[in-house]
Amino acid sequence: MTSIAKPKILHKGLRRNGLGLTMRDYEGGMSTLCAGCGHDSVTAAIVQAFFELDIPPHRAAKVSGIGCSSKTPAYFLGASHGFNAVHGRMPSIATGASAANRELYIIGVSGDGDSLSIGLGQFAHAVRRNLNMLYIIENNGVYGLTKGQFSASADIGAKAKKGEENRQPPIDPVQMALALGGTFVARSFSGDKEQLVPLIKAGLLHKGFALIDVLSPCVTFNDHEASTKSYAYTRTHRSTAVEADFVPARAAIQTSYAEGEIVDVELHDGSRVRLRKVSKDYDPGNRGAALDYIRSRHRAGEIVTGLLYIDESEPHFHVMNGTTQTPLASLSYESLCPGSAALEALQRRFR
Amino acid sequence: MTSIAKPKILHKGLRRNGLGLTMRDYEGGMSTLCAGCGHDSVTAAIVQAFFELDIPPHRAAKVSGIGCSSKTPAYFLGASHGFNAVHGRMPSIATGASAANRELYIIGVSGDGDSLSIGLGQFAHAVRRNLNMLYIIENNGVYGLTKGQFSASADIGAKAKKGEENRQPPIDPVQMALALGGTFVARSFSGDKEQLVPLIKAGLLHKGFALIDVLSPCVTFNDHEASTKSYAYTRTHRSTAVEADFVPARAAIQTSYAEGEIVDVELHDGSRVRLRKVSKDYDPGNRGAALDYIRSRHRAGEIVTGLLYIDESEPHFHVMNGTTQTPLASLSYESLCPGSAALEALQRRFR
Amino acid sequence: MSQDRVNDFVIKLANVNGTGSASANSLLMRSIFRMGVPVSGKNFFPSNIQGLPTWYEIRVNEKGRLARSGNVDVMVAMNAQTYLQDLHEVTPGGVLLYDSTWPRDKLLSRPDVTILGVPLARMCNEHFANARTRVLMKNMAYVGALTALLDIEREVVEELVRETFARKPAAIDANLQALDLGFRYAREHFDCPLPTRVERRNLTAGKIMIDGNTATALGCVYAGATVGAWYPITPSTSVMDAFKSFCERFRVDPETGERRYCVIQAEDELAAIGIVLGATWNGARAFTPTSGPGLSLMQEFLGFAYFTELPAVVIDVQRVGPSTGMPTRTQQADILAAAYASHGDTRHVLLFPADPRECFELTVTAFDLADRLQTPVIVMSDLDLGMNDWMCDELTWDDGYRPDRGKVLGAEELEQAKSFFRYLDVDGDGIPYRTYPGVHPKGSYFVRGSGHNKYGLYTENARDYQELVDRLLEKWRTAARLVPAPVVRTHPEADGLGIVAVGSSDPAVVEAIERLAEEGIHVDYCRIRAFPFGEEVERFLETHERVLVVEQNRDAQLKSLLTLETRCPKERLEPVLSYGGLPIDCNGIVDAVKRVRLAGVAA
Amino acid sequence: MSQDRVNDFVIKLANVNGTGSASANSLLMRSIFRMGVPVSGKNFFPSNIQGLPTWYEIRVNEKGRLARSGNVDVMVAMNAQTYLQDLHEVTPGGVLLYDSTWPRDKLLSRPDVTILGVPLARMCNEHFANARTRVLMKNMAYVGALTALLDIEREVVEELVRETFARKPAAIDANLQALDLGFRYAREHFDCPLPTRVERRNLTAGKIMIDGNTATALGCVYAGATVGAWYPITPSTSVMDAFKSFCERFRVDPETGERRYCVIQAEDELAAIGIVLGATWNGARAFTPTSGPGLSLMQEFLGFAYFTELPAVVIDVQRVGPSTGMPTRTQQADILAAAYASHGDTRHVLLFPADPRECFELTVTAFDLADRLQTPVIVMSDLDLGMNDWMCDELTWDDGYRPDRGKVLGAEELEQAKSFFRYLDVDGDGIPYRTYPGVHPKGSYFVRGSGHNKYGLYTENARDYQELVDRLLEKWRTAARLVPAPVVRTHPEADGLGIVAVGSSDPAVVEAIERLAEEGIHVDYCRIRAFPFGEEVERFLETHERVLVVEQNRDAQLKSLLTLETRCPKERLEPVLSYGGLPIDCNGIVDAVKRVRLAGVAA
Ligand SMILES: Cc1ncc(C[n+]2csc(CCOP(=O)(O)OP(=O)(O)O)c2C)c(N)n1
Ligand SMILES: Cc1ncc(C[n+]2csc(CCOP(=O)(O)OP(=O)(O)O)c2C)c(N)n1
Ligand code: SF4
Ligand code: SF4
Ligand SMILES: [Mg+2]
Ligand SMILES: [Mg+2]
Repeated sequence: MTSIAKPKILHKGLRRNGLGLTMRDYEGGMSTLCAGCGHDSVTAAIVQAFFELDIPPHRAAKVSGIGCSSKTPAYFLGASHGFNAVHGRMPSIATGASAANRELYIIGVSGDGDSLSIGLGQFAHAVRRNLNMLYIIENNGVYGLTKGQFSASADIGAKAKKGEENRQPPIDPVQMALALGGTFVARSFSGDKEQLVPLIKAGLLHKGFALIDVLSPCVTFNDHEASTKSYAYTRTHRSTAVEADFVPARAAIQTSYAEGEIVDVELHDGSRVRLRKVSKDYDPGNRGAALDYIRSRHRAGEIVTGLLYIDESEPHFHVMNGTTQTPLASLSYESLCPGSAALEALQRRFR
Repeated sequence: MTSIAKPKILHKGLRRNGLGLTMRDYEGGMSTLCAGCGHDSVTAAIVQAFFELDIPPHRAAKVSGIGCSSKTPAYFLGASHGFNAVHGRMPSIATGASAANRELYIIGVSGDGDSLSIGLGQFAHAVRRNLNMLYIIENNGVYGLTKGQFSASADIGAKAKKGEENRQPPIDPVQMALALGGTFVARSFSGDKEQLVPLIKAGLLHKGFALIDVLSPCVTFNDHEASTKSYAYTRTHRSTAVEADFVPARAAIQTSYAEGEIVDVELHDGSRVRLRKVSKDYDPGNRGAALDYIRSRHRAGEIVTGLLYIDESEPHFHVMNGTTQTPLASLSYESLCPGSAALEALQRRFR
Repeated sequence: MSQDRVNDFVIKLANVNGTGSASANSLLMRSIFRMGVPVSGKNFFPSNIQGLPTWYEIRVNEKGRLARSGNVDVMVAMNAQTYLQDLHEVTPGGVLLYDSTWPRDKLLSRPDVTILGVPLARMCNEHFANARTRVLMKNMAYVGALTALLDIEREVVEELVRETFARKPAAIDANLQALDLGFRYAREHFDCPLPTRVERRNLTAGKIMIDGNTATALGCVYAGATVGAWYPITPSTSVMDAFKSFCERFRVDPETGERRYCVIQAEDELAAIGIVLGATWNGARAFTPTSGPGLSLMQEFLGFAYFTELPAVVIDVQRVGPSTGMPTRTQQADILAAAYASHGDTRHVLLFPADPRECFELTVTAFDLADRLQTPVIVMSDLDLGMNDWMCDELTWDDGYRPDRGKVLGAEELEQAKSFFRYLDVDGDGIPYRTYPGVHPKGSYFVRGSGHNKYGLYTENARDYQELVDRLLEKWRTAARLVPAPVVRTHPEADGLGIVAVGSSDPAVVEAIERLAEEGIHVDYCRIRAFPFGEEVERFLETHERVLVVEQNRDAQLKSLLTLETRCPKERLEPVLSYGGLPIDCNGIVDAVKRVRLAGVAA
Repeated sequence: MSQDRVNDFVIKLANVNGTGSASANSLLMRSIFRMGVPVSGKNFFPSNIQGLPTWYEIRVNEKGRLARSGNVDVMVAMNAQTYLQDLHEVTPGGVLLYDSTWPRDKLLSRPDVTILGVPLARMCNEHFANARTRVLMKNMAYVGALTALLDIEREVVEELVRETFARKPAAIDANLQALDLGFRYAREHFDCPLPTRVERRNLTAGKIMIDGNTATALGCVYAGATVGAWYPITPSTSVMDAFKSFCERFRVDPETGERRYCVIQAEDELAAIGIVLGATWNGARAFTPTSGPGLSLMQEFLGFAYFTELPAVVIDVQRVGPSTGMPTRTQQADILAAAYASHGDTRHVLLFPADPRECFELTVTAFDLADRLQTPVIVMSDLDLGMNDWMCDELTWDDGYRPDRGKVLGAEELEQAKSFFRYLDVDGDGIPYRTYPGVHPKGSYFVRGSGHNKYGLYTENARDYQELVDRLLEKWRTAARLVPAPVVRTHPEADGLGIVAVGSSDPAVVEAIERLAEEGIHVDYCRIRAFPFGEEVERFLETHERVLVVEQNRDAQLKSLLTLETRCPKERLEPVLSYGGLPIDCNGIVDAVKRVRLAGVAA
């Protein structure tokens, strides 16, 4: 979370958006994540999306929980307010924020640990509330910040340090959101800027809860080789190997593929994921079909990416609550206090 | 939770089970729920199921959270140990209990508030763990014990006190369990003993997590009329109406219908639910199909009941954890302590 | 029965819950109140919905002594299941009224208690056709009998019935008939009125009967709170019920139906407090009502709010702990859990209202202090205060009031400011300036529960961290100057003995003091209204040789807090404890004062 | 440099995390330990995974003074980003070693510090082909240089390298080569050894270097704990890592692979403590390691366990609060949150280990006490104790030990018993009997957090409730007799001044006492090991006119607990606080003692 100020050298010819701002105006402090961490790529995509949408940075509010992923709000939108809540409880903060100021662009960043273990209840209820926010899960199957335990999104058969194998079925936030009535449900890959940036933009503009589950590989704790040679092995066996705390610098994985296509992405540990981007004619208007499609492709070993479901007609949080258009926090006190005469009158029933 | 001891008059000719016990031996204290509460019917079904399975009462352990539903373990299996945990956290108690003594029949009773709001995370993770237990949700769409607030399972359009309408999509524990990899997923109705008893028996014998979502009407807080005449109206408007705290005694709703059939059940407030019992040739071996079926029937206004999905082949909690056959709590200390020589030896690496 | 007990007695009504008795009992109490005689009502109800014993205790006392008295002068025994116990509870010379429809065992009598049978069920069954009405009207019928027996003005009762059912004319008829049935039966069969009876006075002018939770909700409305988040829990639930209904009345746009408030039923208490913090971060006034278990669940976020300096108003309507405890009984046992909520070095501002009027006023104060001090403020109410009807002064409102939003920089100030640093102590009072999101680019900062320095930046540096938490102590000292002062009541003849108490113990303490005064024993009294304690509390402790700390918990939690957080030597403090779950009465206090005085003489 | 500093100096190594330095540093420390010289290592690491500054401080002291000293005699400055700060920290007369591969600004020097450049990167780049190896071997190269400079026996270092990589012969070679590069460079370019150096002694026989968390895990294994539940959190994570790995070694059936333990990664801390309670209810010994935020989340269940009387062992490895605070820094600031955890009247047994050996022993004690007292026992460790390597006496084990499972009725006893009531105080010590599910029909009872009477039945009755919570106080008094006594260290010449401390503050207190003794000032010392405090603590407080309470938090939490829970007048207690997040050193304590003595003279 250390945020080291980035040197703000303004390159000539930097592109400016409708507000006359450059991309730099949408950046934040220097990342303190591991070199090559997928989360940093998501950060870059967020920066670009806000830039391209011409959103004044101070109109956005960034919320997160605790974890490597949850640190990232410090690395984008330096001119926005940020809120780094306690672990797993960001959705409640976002709920209160939206209730108080419905005009904010609320962007939440969370991890699979933060959202699917300790925060599962809050995540589910934010979906149910159709809260006006963009919720990004930077999903890496592990608890990065606490050094690599399985998260609830780890696949069956995933191997961790010590060669321990995960045997519990994963919790898929996308399927959860679909089952819970989510109104904007998407999945992407951290290295796929072409897909991610438009999704983030769409999510920010969505009226209601927009979920983007982003596969975002942890370069450091996906060292799965169950061999005595691996980093993991020596670390947990606590022999004081000289390399026990060595984290090699690596490059973030980038990928790019067209709609309707499939791509195999090799992760840092040599394992692969197969991504399938929904095609142009995919219909994101059918919740049940979306669920089916995801499940059937998953059985075929593929992870479907793209905007999987969207429904702009469902009432969002403020519609359901009938809150006034003016943000509650901006209402004058006079419009809130019934005054002494009303107090006098209503006490008749207490006599 | 008050448990008033029931007079134990042994009727001659009471049926005895394989252990020579009568149904009375499987009963508990007198219920303190409202007359006609659906939960009491579930209690009766549980009594019958244990009786018919010849389970020695002391080999069962009853766990629950807080709520009217969570009180019911006091009303069955008086000779079993019981555990009334804090609100929403029963699954963790059950996890520890199972870890310590894998030979117990663990039966959990919860409510929709207990399991789908405060306890949603623990519920989901118990499913994921495929914990060896039967988990019954007595689902009434409201918080009974705290007097009728909407729960997370309330349907869209459900009206509560004051005519307030629920606009949030419901959380369906059955669909959640299916999505989370649940290995025994069933739904029933409190008044349908014919269906409920066999389901409870099957759930108790299932190796892993067995969920039965039981629609169990709250007779007291389903007084939905959005009129100024209703109980609810006067109560919340706090005029000191003489009948404000009047709870009329009513009879529990009973129903009985054949496999493959549909029945309309009228609830105490005049609203109706349409139940569809899966037919004999329904295949509960297909998770995706189960989901589809439930969703499609739901769109048609029907609630599907029956054993919707079962898979006995998935590893249960103890298989995943590789725990020894002897209950951990029964292991001798000698088999647990490595002794002084081992301690001496292992300290070499600390020198 | 012999003794005349005019306007000084206790009626206890033993019922089964779910039978509609609660509101009949309340109507009875209100009738006496309308006759100008001070009265209070305590409800002892079970933690279930229907079918279990429930009691309602009405104390009538023209001196305004409204704590529990410990006596029962008139028992209305409507619950066969508890009849014996109820009979035993009657004070010698008292009266017991029961439903004589069914034969009563001869053994169930007491020579020193007058037993009056009224065939309530039979009369109602004969008179009413509908089954539901028959059950309900039994309650009004015993109210009718009591009206005659206690000489309550029938017109007053009837007026209350008419007001209550203004929108249901049919109900008015039935209720008046039932009232009449009971009234006439009593007049015909008993010597009415009893020596124990009510006489009209003019002692309740300017007073209202209201429960603390409703008053608290009004406080939230009048303070301008717009966001309320909660998870239902007894005995706090009615705070939000009332808040909602007041908002429906006062804050809904008549044309658009738009609401100038947002009430969120959270998934649990962890979320409820999170929602409050998200809202106050954005400049709304927000609150959450809860009780003990909820307070335990809020610990993590409370520590977070302390450290990140976010306002929040938490209403803790205390009930009997530990754990689930007795959810329908009262205690003041969350004091330490609230004062030091959360791990690490934390301390929280507490307010202690002592009657519904103070619930109203101190709730408004809570919002002002939370904003001013940028920290959670916990209003420590309890079940007795929150759910029972208390007589108190009418609520009044100064239309000149404007919320104290504390040190907030707006768009213009930020525009002009050279720089803004969230956690800098610019004014030397330990309170920094804050900004709301969305207002101005220069105002942005990061709220984080991790280590941060005075500029709002993340830090793991020992010095920076220490500087920040030391400033929080400075702010705490400022808080001690800002919180409401205690209410001190001294007597010129008091000889160095003082009583300290908080909240709902007040009526019992006041009654004890008055009773002692009648015996010529005078003690001073300091009713604390806030933590941190401040100089006036210190002064009271300093100027009294011996201080009895009266409180409703087992572990003397208020005394503990005084021990830790004042300069008073702990040897000076003596606990007086009541913790069975029923509201404290004055007897234990009177005894304790006498005991301590005796010991003082002996020493 | 002039002064000879044999076996009495501090090496500080400034690195970037994720570069493999931690283990090289640990190897360096262990080499000195193997030369028979007492040593300690403190790791100051950031709360991230890679790329930020991290420091390791090794104190070498043949007198066995192993707290932080506050000095840096040898600085290894491997992090360009913190170079300046590191340079400033060196004690005048000290040495700084840096990587001279790249030119260094002339300004970055100090006249009073000897600067030694070693071209570590260049040497490694020239010598090793693989990029990863090049980075890693820089660490071993500076270890090599230090080996020469500090006169560490090269064979000892080499032996450690060989042991470490026993299973990776290729790594042994590379490491030895890197060691040699550094060693030779130093020998060739500097005057080796420095006056600051190591000399072989025989002072570490019978000692080990171990971190508290590993020792705690061993305690869990040896106590016979079978169920461990947790949610990962720094700095407690390694307790469960170690428990798991010991269990893999000792508790897996070699034939079937079946495990005689069950470790459950819970979804959060609320679930972790719930799992523990579910397990102990069923007779398993169970525990959960956590840290501050986790403790806050466990509050509700801790109150439940207190009230329902279920054993539980919680290991709180404290870090800097409030809130997320500084997760990689140390504090003792959860004392109040643990002692009075949860709403309502509660109090919990705490144990305070002061070195890894005590972590081992008191963890075993914790399980025995939890079973004996049927209540949670919280072991209060901290980051310094838990995660750093401490020198302590070897762990020993009495094979005659058998767990004290407390008052549990088995099948036979139940068969013979006329009746069983869960909460009856049969023996007058406040501790009732319990039973496990599944054992015998007669043993059944209901665990409930709601009101219950001594027979285990639900109650809302004031008297029954009160009787039960009063018995819990009786049990608390029993606890005070059963918990471990303090370790008291007196001096015949001490003049009424005493120090009280807990846990990891011990080495700093001991060093302060020894330093003061060198100046002729003698103070007594009582190291508390448990709460409730018990008579020996009372006696120490009674017999000392003035007591300094040394602790690592802002709010004097231990002093608060002593104030509330002993007979000691609070005026007698004086806080000595250290709370910046670095382990306490002796300087503040020495100063405080002198200050208090002066004040005493003045008064
Ligand atoms: C209450 C609490 N428990 C535990 C922790 C420790 N903790 C910090 S981050 C984290 C997991 C983060 O995992 P994830 O959300 O997946 O983020 P990642 O680091 O993988 O991006 C945990 C367990 C904490 N901060 N607070
Ligand atoms: C921490 C906590 N919060 C709130 C409560 C109050 N409470 C008791 S039961 C209940 C809801 C029960 O609803 P449900 O589980 O659906 O049970 P039902 O009564 O409808 O059967 C609530 C909110 C509590 N006991 N503990
Ligand atoms: S540990 Fe993993 S998730 Fe965390 S910063 Fe490093 S690569 Fe990213
Ligand atoms: S309130 Fe509803 S759920 Fe509770 S006992 Fe009564 S009928 Fe059943
Ligand atoms: Mg993760
Ligand atoms: Mg319910």
